[in-house]
Amino acid sequence: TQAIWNDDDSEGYEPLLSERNLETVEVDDTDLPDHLTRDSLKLPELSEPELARHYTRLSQMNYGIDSGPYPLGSCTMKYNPKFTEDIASLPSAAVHPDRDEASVQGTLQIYHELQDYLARIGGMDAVTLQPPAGAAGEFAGILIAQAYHEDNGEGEQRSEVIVPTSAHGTNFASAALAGYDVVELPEDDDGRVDLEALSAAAGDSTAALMLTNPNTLGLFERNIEEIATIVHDAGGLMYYDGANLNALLGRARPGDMGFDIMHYNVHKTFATPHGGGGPGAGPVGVSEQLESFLPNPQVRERDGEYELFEPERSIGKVHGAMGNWLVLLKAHAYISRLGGDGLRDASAKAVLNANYLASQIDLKIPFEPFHHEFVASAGDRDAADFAKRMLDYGVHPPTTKWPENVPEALMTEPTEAESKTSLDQLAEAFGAVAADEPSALEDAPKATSAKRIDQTSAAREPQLSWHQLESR
Amino acid sequence: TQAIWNDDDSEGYEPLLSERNLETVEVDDTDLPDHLTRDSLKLPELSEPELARHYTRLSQMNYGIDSGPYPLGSCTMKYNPKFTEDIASLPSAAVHPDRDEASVQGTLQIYHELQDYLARIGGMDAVTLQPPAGAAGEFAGILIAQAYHEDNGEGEQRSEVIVPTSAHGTNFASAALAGYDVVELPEDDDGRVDLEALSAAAGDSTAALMLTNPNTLGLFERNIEEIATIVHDAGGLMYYDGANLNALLGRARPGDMGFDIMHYNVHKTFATPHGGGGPGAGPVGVSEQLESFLPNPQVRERDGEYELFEPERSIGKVHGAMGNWLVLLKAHAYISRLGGDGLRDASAKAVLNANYLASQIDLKIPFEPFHHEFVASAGDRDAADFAKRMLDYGVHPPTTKWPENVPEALMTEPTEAESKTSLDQLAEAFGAVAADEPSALEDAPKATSAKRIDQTSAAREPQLSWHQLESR
Amino acid sequence: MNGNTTLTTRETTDEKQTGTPFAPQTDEDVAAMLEAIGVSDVDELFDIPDAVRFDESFDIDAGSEQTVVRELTETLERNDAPIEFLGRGHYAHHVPSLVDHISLRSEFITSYTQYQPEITQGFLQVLFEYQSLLVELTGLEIANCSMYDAATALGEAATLADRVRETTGDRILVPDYIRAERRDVLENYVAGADLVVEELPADDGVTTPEILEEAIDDDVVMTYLESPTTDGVLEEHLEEIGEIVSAHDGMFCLGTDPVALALLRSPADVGVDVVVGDASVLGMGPSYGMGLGLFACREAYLRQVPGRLVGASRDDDGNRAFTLTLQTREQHIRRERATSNICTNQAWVALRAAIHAASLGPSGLVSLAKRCHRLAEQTASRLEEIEGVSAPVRDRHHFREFRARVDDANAVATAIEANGFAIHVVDEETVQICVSDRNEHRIDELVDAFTEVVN
Amino acid sequence: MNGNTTLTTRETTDEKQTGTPFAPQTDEDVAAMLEAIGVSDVDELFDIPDAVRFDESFDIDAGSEQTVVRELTETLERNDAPIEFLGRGHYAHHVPSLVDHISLRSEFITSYTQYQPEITQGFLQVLFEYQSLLVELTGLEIANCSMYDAATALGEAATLADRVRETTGDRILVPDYIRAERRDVLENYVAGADLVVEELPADDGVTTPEILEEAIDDDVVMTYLESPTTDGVLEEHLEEIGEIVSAHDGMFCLGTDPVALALLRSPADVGVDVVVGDASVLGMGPSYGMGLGLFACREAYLRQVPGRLVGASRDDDGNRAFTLTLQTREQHIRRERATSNICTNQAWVALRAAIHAASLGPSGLVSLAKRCHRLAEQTASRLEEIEGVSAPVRDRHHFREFRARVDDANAVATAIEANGFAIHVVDEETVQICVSDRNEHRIDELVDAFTEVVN
Repeated sequence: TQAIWNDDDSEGYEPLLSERNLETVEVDDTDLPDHLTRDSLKLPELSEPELARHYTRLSQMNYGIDSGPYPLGSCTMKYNPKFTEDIASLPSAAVHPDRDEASVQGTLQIYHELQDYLARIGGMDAVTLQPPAGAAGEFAGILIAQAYHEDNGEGEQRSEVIVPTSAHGTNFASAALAGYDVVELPEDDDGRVDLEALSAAAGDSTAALMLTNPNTLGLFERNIEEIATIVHDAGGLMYYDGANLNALLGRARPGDMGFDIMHYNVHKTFATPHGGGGPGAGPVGVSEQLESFLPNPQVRERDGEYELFEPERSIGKVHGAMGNWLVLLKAHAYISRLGGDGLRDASAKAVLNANYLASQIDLKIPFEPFHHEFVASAGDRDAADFAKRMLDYGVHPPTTKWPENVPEALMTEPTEAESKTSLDQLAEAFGAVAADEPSALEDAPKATSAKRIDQTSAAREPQLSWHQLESR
Repeated sequence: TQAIWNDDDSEGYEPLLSERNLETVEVDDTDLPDHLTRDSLKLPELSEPELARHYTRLSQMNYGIDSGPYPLGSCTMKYNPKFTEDIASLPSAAVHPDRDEASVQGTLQIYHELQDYLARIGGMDAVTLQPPAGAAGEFAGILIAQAYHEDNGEGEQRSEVIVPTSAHGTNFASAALAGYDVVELPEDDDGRVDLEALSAAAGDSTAALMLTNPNTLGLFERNIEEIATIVHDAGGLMYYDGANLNALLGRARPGDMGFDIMHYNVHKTFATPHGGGGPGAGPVGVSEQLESFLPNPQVRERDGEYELFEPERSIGKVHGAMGNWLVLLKAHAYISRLGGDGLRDASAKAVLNANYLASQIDLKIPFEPFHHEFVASAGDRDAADFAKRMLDYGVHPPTTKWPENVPEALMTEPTEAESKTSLDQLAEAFGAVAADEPSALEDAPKATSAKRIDQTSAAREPQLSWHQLESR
Repeated sequence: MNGNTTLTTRETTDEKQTGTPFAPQTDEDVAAMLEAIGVSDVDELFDIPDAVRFDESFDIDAGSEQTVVRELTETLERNDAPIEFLGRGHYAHHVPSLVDHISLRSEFITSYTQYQPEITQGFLQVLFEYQSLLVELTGLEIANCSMYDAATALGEAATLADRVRETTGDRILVPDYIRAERRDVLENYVAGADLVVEELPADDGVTTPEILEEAIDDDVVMTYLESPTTDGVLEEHLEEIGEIVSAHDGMFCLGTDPVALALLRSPADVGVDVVVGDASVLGMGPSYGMGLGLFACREAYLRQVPGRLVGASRDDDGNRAFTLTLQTREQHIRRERATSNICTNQAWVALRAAIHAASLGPSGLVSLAKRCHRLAEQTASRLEEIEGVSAPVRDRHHFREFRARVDDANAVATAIEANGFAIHVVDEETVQICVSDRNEHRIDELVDAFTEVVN
Repeated sequence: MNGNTTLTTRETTDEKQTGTPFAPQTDEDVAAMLEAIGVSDVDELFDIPDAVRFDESFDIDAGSEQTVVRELTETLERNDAPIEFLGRGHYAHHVPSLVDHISLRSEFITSYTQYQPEITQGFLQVLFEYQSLLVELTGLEIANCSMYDAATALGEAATLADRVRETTGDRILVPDYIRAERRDVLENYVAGADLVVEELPADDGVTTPEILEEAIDDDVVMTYLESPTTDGVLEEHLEEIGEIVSAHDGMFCLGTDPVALALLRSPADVGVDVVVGDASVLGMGPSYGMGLGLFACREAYLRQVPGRLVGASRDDDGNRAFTLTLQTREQHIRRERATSNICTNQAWVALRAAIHAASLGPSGLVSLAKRCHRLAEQTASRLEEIEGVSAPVRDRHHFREFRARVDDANAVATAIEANGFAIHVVDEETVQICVSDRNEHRIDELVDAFTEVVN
């Protein structure tokens, strides 16, 4: 059971800082003209002991990887090694982005090494570390594809990006942000790309196909070579969404499968912490023909010294500086710790864990053979209710209701970091919920800090700051 | 409500590491003779992800200052500022005790400055930082008194140490450890030293009087000057137990009250963390006449360089090295942060808090005026049960059943670090428990990680390791 | 587990490490699991056609924790350690120790997006408090709980402007003092919508109503200014500018930061529709530009806002509880019609910023902001006294930083660097200096260094 | 809260700091609290006679967090930073990062002794696991959950020996290789019981049965040896010695540490009654001697053990739960008849040691111990090859460290130090070198430095 910090007087759980002590401070005594300055500022004024207690209590009302199993499908919630935080906290890592290249050689060396590591891992020829998240990586990658086509004089003509129906929502949104029309590609009955549909969709207006492999059902796209041929023959580029790369480390590389562009999610595959929603990082790898389109700047080495340079036909920038440096540093540390063999082992254990967990669960899993994740169906239960009830068993539930080719989907990715004991606990939770009375699911959760939260009224009457809070 | 991490399969809460995975490792392949080496070692073998989760869950089943109010009388559970940990974690603080003096000038400078700060704060002429805890400070102080009397040729004769009945148990035990007979001194009806009894007790065999001021009831020993005169006239020394120094900072100094020796509890007065039972530090201050008896070595400064030296008639050592260095470093940081005015303010707020809290509580408080702590009586309730029930209201209870001149004592010390809101919450808890049905007290606690624990069988059939664990 | 211990003077791995040290399965576990699955080897679980199998090695060595920490520490020590007087859009203040201690608590840092609000109240509440902080500082009704950085937030503002504007138009106006990096990002964000970015000139560092009037027309979808600007100058005519923008049915977007806002008139009060900027000025030390995109806007845009929003609601016990809300705007539901492609954002940096702001409180925030203003003005005055230095270059109000004119900017910066200080070179005869609580204690020495270097 | 902002180049305090920053009461709170109490000023609450009031200032300046951190950092930078090849009773190994992250969680570090076990199960369980670790390593049935350090644990062992012995006697035998500091502490602990400490000579670094036979009689209350010794040598005749001690009804006490015990035959197995030592070899880096007193003993002494003990019990729900137990031995109950005066101990260091040991696991512990043995032997061999160096001085088995003979020990150590390494000088022609996972990567350079320095 999670901690519940509430007191009888409060209408909620831990009070808001604003409910503790809100003070108005006058802004006077400046030599600035009045029309430039505010009159006052009204914010919580509390001491460090009060704040330490506030946040400590709040933290106990938050579930992280170190709290218990976290098999959130497609998010690869693996263990975040603590030592990487120590490196990211070193004073020597705290540098301003406008520092001379000569004075940040250590930082640039780490960028350069990580570019190299990622290129090897993905089978790519060059890598940019600039995109600050997976979706930013997709956007950068699609801009690279766009620049490539423009460079070929096909910028106008190639106005479509093909995305499988079961793909991550970011794929659609990133392509749209870059100005593309999105062509949705249905899956075949086996849960994989429908080659006929792809052939029909691919053509002169195709800029790229965005593909996740293994896909969101955990299935490897066995026809990946044919897929690449179809897209390439149509003049399009192959884009690899790296969300599921943890399934393949050391066993298959996007570059070898015919992908021209890919992004890596270092917070998924390379164990940097998810931070409650970020920061992550979404480096992008490309094949040689696309290298000159990479964002500005890239890092290169000359005689042991590192320098920045602008690629010849660079797309420009997708982040105001060099991306999420401290996250990238942690990813470097993780890769250096595991080495190639460790990464390959991580992948093996991730796939082993998913398959073992699936073997211990009675729910229907329509598509296989899956790799690092599987999508079970909650059957006649509502998947969202199913998930809420799982909370009562002390675990984080899977991703729910997606992809849509599995009814009431429970997309489950245990990662390599769960022990057999922990997987057994998860399997028990699945089993217990499946066996529970329907009402137990609807009333769930009970063993959590907060009980089931009303989403409808949250959206209907949004209260998005303490200024808007009203007692209802 | 605290977090409760248990699963249905386990017979306890979070399983022991030994219950997770105990492995036997053979010890072979050494070039040592067999009769020197063990055959095997059997211990838990678990991965970092499992350990991180184990300890994170255990931590959530532990109550600290950052969890809520912690008014444990006589322990001064004040807020531990986080920045002091950062300083103690600096690589430059990690030095071996056998390093040359010349190569650890920073460390020695900090020792020297802290000696000086503490001397000023206590009104003492010299300070040793060697004792690793309050009780170790008492022992060192009593050894100094002993050495002083021996030096005067009165070592044999002065065989008694006088200790008030209500004193900390350590006073008795420390005196006994040094070979002294302990003479117990009753309090008068006002809760203070009985001057007549003291006059009767003090004499040729008196080595020292050990006194806490304010005493454990929070009362200032108003007759401190007469007390000192009686003891000094008898040829004895005055020893000040610094446990309650937080009540007096900047308003009165033991040295000015006639004390010859004192110890400081840096984990009480100077906010170093209590660490679940330690490490603390118990520096000892002495008046000029006792300076040459201080433990070996002391730190002194010459022209900006610091060096160690052995005091002329040193008692030798009470710790294998220089005491709890990292704790002392944090104490230095705290004192440097607050400065003299901050310390004086801390004391004022501590006394204010205790008096305010008392004013909001309906229980009888037999002795006053108290300072930083007060001792309420649970009346016809059992104080231990009273405390258990307080746990259900989300607070740590007071120290119970001591001192004995208050029946069913609840010794309460909120410290300066509690807000008015928090004190009101504490007062409510006191009030609610006082109003509860007797059965509610006996059945308490309910809102805790574990329920009431059976002390009797724990002591009757001790199980002190996982080797001894049996299912009962 | 046990066997020959190989001794080398560089232990590359823990002796118990065979694969990843972060997978808990024992050999017995693996055997039992394979049996339960019904395969004899993990390899059988991989459904990868031979033609695309990778059978080589990455040729990346493993290292023990101790080794990796040591080696990366040594690599980072190749960075010089000057006292930075650097700003120009990337700022840092002293971060209270509490921020590190709390934000590294694993319940916070190892969690992900709050898809299950019932077990993530802690993070949700901090994000709600973060949003509220920005609402108070900007005066706008809505703040999301993080984008990547100032540049991408600006890009998102432009796409928002394009979405909400009733009439067509394709011009975006930005000031000429904008950092090139921000402009580059903005151009990438608006290219898909076929918008064109144009620069507004400034008058001695600030934008006047006249300048804007000259440039604006009804095709201007969004007008963007900054205050403080990249040069450290405070814009002086925002209210009039807001009125002009509004008259042309454009969106008025302002770039700023939370510390500056503690001193400045609230953006909403001068007619700003959207505030963007980098909020990592609270919570993060210098991080090579790793940021926290601030994004706040008028309530009118509520259903078009990009990014995550935390709202208050009730739970089944009737208690107030927090949840992500209005998720139908987002990519995982709305896909190509989403208000943004953002998913993973900078939530943890927002948590740190919230803790930092709470540690300062309103008194500390206002006092820090005043200090940033006065330090800039005072330091400029002190440099002005030096023969051969003219500062500030702009005859304007400054916040945190200012430009100074010297004979040879590169030579001066190099000589200053040799003294252990880093400053900006803006052009051949201009340097820029940023002062704050982080470098305040070395300002005397910086001034001395200038005196020595210039003469 | 607000007002004139004084600008100096050294901000000594936060601008909002008036008294302690760690007291939360607002001015309004203070007023309300005083009114509730019924006094008009806090001063009235102090019942201190005028004659002993202190009205002066301590003359200690306050500083902001940033300033204090900076100033203490600068002070600590006055410490040199050699690679330490130092041991002689104070050891440190690489401490896994997990140890810091967990032990600094405020629920652990800000708690105190577990007087209320129902809300402190977490710490109690870790201490129980710590006790169990020592039980496994020592083979003895009882281990307490911490004393201050090896020296004070030895002192406690001696007073235990005195309490449990049925016949009188006043002699304590200790080896001549004992560190002077430990002997000094021991003497202070036993003086109150009128015991006398005497030294046993050693034969080329180890204690033989013959040596002991020569010295022992029925007045010997306790015989203490160490293995590894201060010189890094492993004692070779513990079993015979144990029999001799036992024949004289004495207590046999051994000093060692948990890493060495992972390799060595269990003390209980060779007749040891009490094991002491410094367990901070796990969990702490070098800490200027801040330690963790290891104390384990036979079950027969259960009711006479000093220090805290954690035991398993049941709670009202029937679940296994932990609690401090046998507290009637302790000072807060038994006062002058307590088994020790210890109260505050080193619990947090014990927690760190437990986490460190768990991180290593049995395989890691054994492998580390083997490394400590082999590295010492190998490094000694390499130094032996250098003309002018003889190593090891003792023709014995070594663990972690060894002595080497040179012409002029001080000159060698000084020259070695100039190369960035710290070693012990034992006497005019003897140095001592301690090797472990912490300095292993620099052994080559140390050997090179020796070669250069000696020639």
